Amino acid sequence: MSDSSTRLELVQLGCERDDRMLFSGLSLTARAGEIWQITGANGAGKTTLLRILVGLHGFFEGERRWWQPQWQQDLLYLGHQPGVREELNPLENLRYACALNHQAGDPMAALAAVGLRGFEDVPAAHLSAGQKRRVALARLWLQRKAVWVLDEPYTAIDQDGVAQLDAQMQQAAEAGSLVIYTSHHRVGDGVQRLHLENGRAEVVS
Amino acid sequence: MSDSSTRLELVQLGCERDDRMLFSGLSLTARAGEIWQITGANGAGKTTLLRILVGLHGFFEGERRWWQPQWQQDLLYLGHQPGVREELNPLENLRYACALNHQAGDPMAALAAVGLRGFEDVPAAHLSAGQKRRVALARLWLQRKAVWVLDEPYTAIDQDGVAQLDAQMQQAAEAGSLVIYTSHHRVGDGVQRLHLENGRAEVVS
Amino acid sequence: MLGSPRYFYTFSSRVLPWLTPIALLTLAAGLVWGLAFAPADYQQGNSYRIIFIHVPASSGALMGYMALGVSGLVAVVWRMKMAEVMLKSIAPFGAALAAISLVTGALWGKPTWGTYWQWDARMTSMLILLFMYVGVIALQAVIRDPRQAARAAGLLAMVGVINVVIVKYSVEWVQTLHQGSTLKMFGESTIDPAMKYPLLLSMLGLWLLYAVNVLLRARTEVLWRERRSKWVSKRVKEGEH
Amino acid sequence: MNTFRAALGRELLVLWRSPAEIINPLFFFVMVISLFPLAISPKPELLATVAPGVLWVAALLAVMLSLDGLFRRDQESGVLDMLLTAPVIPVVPVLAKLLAHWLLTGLPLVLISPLLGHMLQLPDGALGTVMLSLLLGTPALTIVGAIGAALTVGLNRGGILLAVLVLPLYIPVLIFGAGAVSAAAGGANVGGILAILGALLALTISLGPLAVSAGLKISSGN
Amino acid sequence: MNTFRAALGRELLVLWRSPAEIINPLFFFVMVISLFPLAISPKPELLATVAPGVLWVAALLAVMLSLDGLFRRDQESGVLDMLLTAPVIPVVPVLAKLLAHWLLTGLPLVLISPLLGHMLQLPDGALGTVMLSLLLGTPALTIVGAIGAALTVGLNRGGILLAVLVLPLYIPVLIFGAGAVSAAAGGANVGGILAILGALLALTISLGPLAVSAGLKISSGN
Ligand code: HEM
Ligand SMILES: Nc1ncnc2c1ncn2[C@@H]1O[C@H](COP(=O)(O)OP(=O)(O)OP(=O)(O)O)[C@@H](O)[C@H]1O
Ligand SMILES: Nc1ncnc2c1ncn2[C@@H]1O[C@H](COP(=O)(O)OP(=O)(O)OP(=O)(O)O)[C@@H](O)[C@H]1O
Ligand SMILES: [Mg+2]
Ligand SMILES: [Mg+2]
Repeated sequence: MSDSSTRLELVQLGCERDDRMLFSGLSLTARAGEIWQITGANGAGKTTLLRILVGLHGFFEGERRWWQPQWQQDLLYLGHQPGVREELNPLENLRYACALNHQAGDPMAALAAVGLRGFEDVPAAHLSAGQKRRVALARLWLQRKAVWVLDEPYTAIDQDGVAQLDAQMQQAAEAGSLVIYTSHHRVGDGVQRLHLENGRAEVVS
Repeated sequence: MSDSSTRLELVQLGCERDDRMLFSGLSLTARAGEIWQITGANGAGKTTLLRILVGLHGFFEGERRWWQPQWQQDLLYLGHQPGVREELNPLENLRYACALNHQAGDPMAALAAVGLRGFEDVPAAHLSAGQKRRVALARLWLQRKAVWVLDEPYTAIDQDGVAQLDAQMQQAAEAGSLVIYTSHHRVGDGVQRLHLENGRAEVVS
Repeated sequence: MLGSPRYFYTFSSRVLPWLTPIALLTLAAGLVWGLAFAPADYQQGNSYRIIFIHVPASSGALMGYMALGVSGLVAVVWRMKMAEVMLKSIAPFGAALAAISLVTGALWGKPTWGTYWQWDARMTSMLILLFMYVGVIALQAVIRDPRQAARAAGLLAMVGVINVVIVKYSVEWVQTLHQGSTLKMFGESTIDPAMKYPLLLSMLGLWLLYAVNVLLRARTEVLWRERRSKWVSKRVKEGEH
Repeated sequence: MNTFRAALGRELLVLWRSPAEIINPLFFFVMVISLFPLAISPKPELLATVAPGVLWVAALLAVMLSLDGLFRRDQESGVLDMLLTAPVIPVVPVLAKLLAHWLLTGLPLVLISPLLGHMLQLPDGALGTVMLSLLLGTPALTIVGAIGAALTVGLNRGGILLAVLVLPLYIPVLIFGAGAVSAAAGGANVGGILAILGALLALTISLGPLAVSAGLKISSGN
Repeated sequence: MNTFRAALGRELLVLWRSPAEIINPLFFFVMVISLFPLAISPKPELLATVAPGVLWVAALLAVMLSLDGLFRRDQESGVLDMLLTAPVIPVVPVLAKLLAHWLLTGLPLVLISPLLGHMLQLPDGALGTVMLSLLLGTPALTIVGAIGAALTVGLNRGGILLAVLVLPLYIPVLIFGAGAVSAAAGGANVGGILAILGALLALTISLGPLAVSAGLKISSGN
């Protein structure tokens, strides 16, 4: 059932929150090189699903299997919040993230790539909402990880940024990563879509 | 210069933050029945401009003139944060907002209009990001105010919600309100656009 | 086996019908014997009779916290659902017993020591035990997700059990350091068997009552948590209890 | 007035929905008080001497810490912006908030204080003064602390910054409050001291809410 | 180990950038201590008797309140999620955080304590014990308090819930810490008591960080 390129397998996954079944019986196989978009109305359970995948939410039924036991080594997760401390500047923030996640690469170049050249040593407290998120997104321009899990990566990003982000996700997939992300606004083309609605999860590709 | 339908006049408005001129020399006249969208990259100063308009940010140059001295009576401002307390349910939140703002109308109907029927007495803590924002947006379905100032109203709203919100803004404008909002993602049609970039503010309509 | 909520429910259904009357009867027998028939104390007259409530309550409160710690360990380490249920069910009665111990102790203090309150080692540690119960309950109250709340409270209770032991030891140390053995509660040796047996009986009765209370609370909690499972809806449909 | 009533109802409801906010200051008060016999000595005579100070310092800290979150959640959730852009003067909702907060957190401290005074071996005759002094003092502490809370809202610094701002302002209330209890324990007449406490309270009630509103406006960027 | 060093550097930097976080606990400590002479009585003999207790209670409250925000901002900004999904066991960054926090907030308390002991009229011979007892005690308070901070992170309840959870756990440290100072002030040998404090510290260091990581995981939804 699972071949060498399988990265993630969900078997009969289900999650209940606040007396409501967010989804149940969710089974799927996601492979290297694929891009999965998770859609659904507000409150459908997208964020919860991503948190289950990366191991932040432990109350669920069914099984979630990553391709290797040490999957966290090769995971890049960006949550709703950018993971940027306001006391530190973008460079310091990025360096810490890299050290923690054992991610190699050139932080300066990555910050330049997301349009923060010149802001490297401005304390993040003085950045706008979107600029803060760009600091987090800079990790996508560093050493590529095998799996990307991104919660609403387009939030607060302006239009040029969105296009650039799209391109970067495409490129990662072509290079063999599995990209999973949520978004309301844009329906990507050429991506697999998992739609959450009324407690059901359906693949609409 | 200002006729009876003028609602807002900005004269040589300028604002500096963190040693950076966000915008300067911004003059414009906004009239009843108009919809203004403010665009600009992340950190351009959209939120700051709105906060100046509604009197939350007091450090600016130039002048901001509303059409009447008691303008706050007839203003509806929704900021970045939805203004919803998690301990209270949507109905209680909305009722408080109405009492504070002297806004009449049927809260139950407004909640139903934004798709929260059945959620009226669920504590807001149990709602998702988008659902919370919908509680705030419900005020747009109550007694109409002469001026709407909305900061990123589409944030976290799903696609049906976006269409509905567009329609509601159109309708308010037709009924004689002035609507001012910020958004990255959608460029509304038939709206006036004020674009902030590199310290300049330009009307692109 | 008991780890399965469903099994627990059937099991407790079978146990409760006879455990409840036994608990009530034992407690009643102990109390009636102690309060009405045991001889009066030659020093304290009848005021000593409060012992029949005070000592069972005190020991029940202590045991309850130990049970809380064990449930905490099981819930946090083995993620067993029933242990989470227990964490929620054990705390309230235990806190109530700690409060009863304090109140009866204080009431007893007035005739014996002339004051309601002394910072005596045992009284102080019971007060702290009450605080620790409150901590567990407060934490559970503020966390919304019931499973998460139980696990958080479980971790706190585990740490708390270690603390109970150290507190008991250290509070006694303070007392011996600062003041001599002026305020000794009279030791067991002085208890005359006519007082001892009713005391043991009411102690046993109260513990059983505690167990009944925990089972009842746990059953409600289990039903609530599993309300969408088949076995619960079946039971509801059949009108079983 | 209608706005005030709606605001008061809402504030009471918010507090009521999170009972921990009500219970916790009370427990904190009791706990801090019981730290002292352990840390100093359980000897009754010594305890009785330090009791007025201990009671008052504990009450002061409990009130102060309970204020830490007074405006925080309203600010984070955007309610504060709504309040400052609403067509009412902000003093109205601010007063409602202060009143609700004191009723549900300050008053319980006052009510339980005689019990704690007794546990600290204060003579029975002084317990009335314990209550009365706290009844006059805690509202003043609440209002003064709220000024600090208003100025620090949005800084997200936790209670300790608030403490540093507010503790110095608390000193007059502390001196007269603890002084009243000491005097009562010594059997002296406390009418005069309580009158001073009352005057301090009147002062804070008349000026405090204005200062709180001003603080909120400043914090929002004005 | 590299990760630990990077994490420690980062934690020190974060604290260093917001000096208020470092200064405030120190000010709080000093202020609470100076409330007592005002609230109790400035009589030297009385002060000297209560000094060990007052010093220790103040230190305990200062440490506890400084911990309130230990994980809050990391949680709000999403750094905590990053930490829990990173390919390192969370104990590593947690230890770095605790160490940095103690170095920049606990240690200053220790260093300033002899001065305050002197102000409270403690005999000079006891001042060394004041420092030593706090040196052993404050790290234990930091670690135990961090367990509470981990369990309450994200609840956004302010310091008072933390206090209710953590104060009972602080009591053994308080008793032996204040006890050591009292004994030293009375001229007794304090070696034994300090050894007990050391044992308590060893216990918290060996189990505490694990409990803190477990608490963080539970708070995040596990
Ligand atoms: C609020 C005050 C008091 C508290 C919190 C308290 C607490 C306790 C505790 C924890 C126990 C141990 C129970 C056990 O080990 O199973 C106990 C036992 C006992 N207490 Fe109290 N007590 C208080 C006041 C008093 C007073 C005033 C008296 C009478 C002078 C008293 C007499 C006893 C006796 C006779 C026992 C059983 C003896 C033994 O098992 O060692 N207590 N109490
Ligand atoms: N902290 C929480 N505690 C309890 N239930 C929650 C919590 N957060 C979310 N929920 C519940 O889980 C549901 C799913 O929330 P989730 O955040 O996963 O939705 P989402 O699909 O990401 O929505 P959005 O598009 O608004 O971000 C919500 O409807 C809510 O009922
Ligand atoms: N709290 C603050 N303190 C100081 N400067 C700030 C603060 N918030 C924002 N700024 C500065 O003001 C600039 C404009 O911020 P503002 O929030 O108005 O931008 P925006 O256009 O709303 O951006 P976004 O699209 O990211 O929301 C930022 O680039 C930043 O430098
Ligand atoms: Mg989401
Ligand atoms: Mg903005």
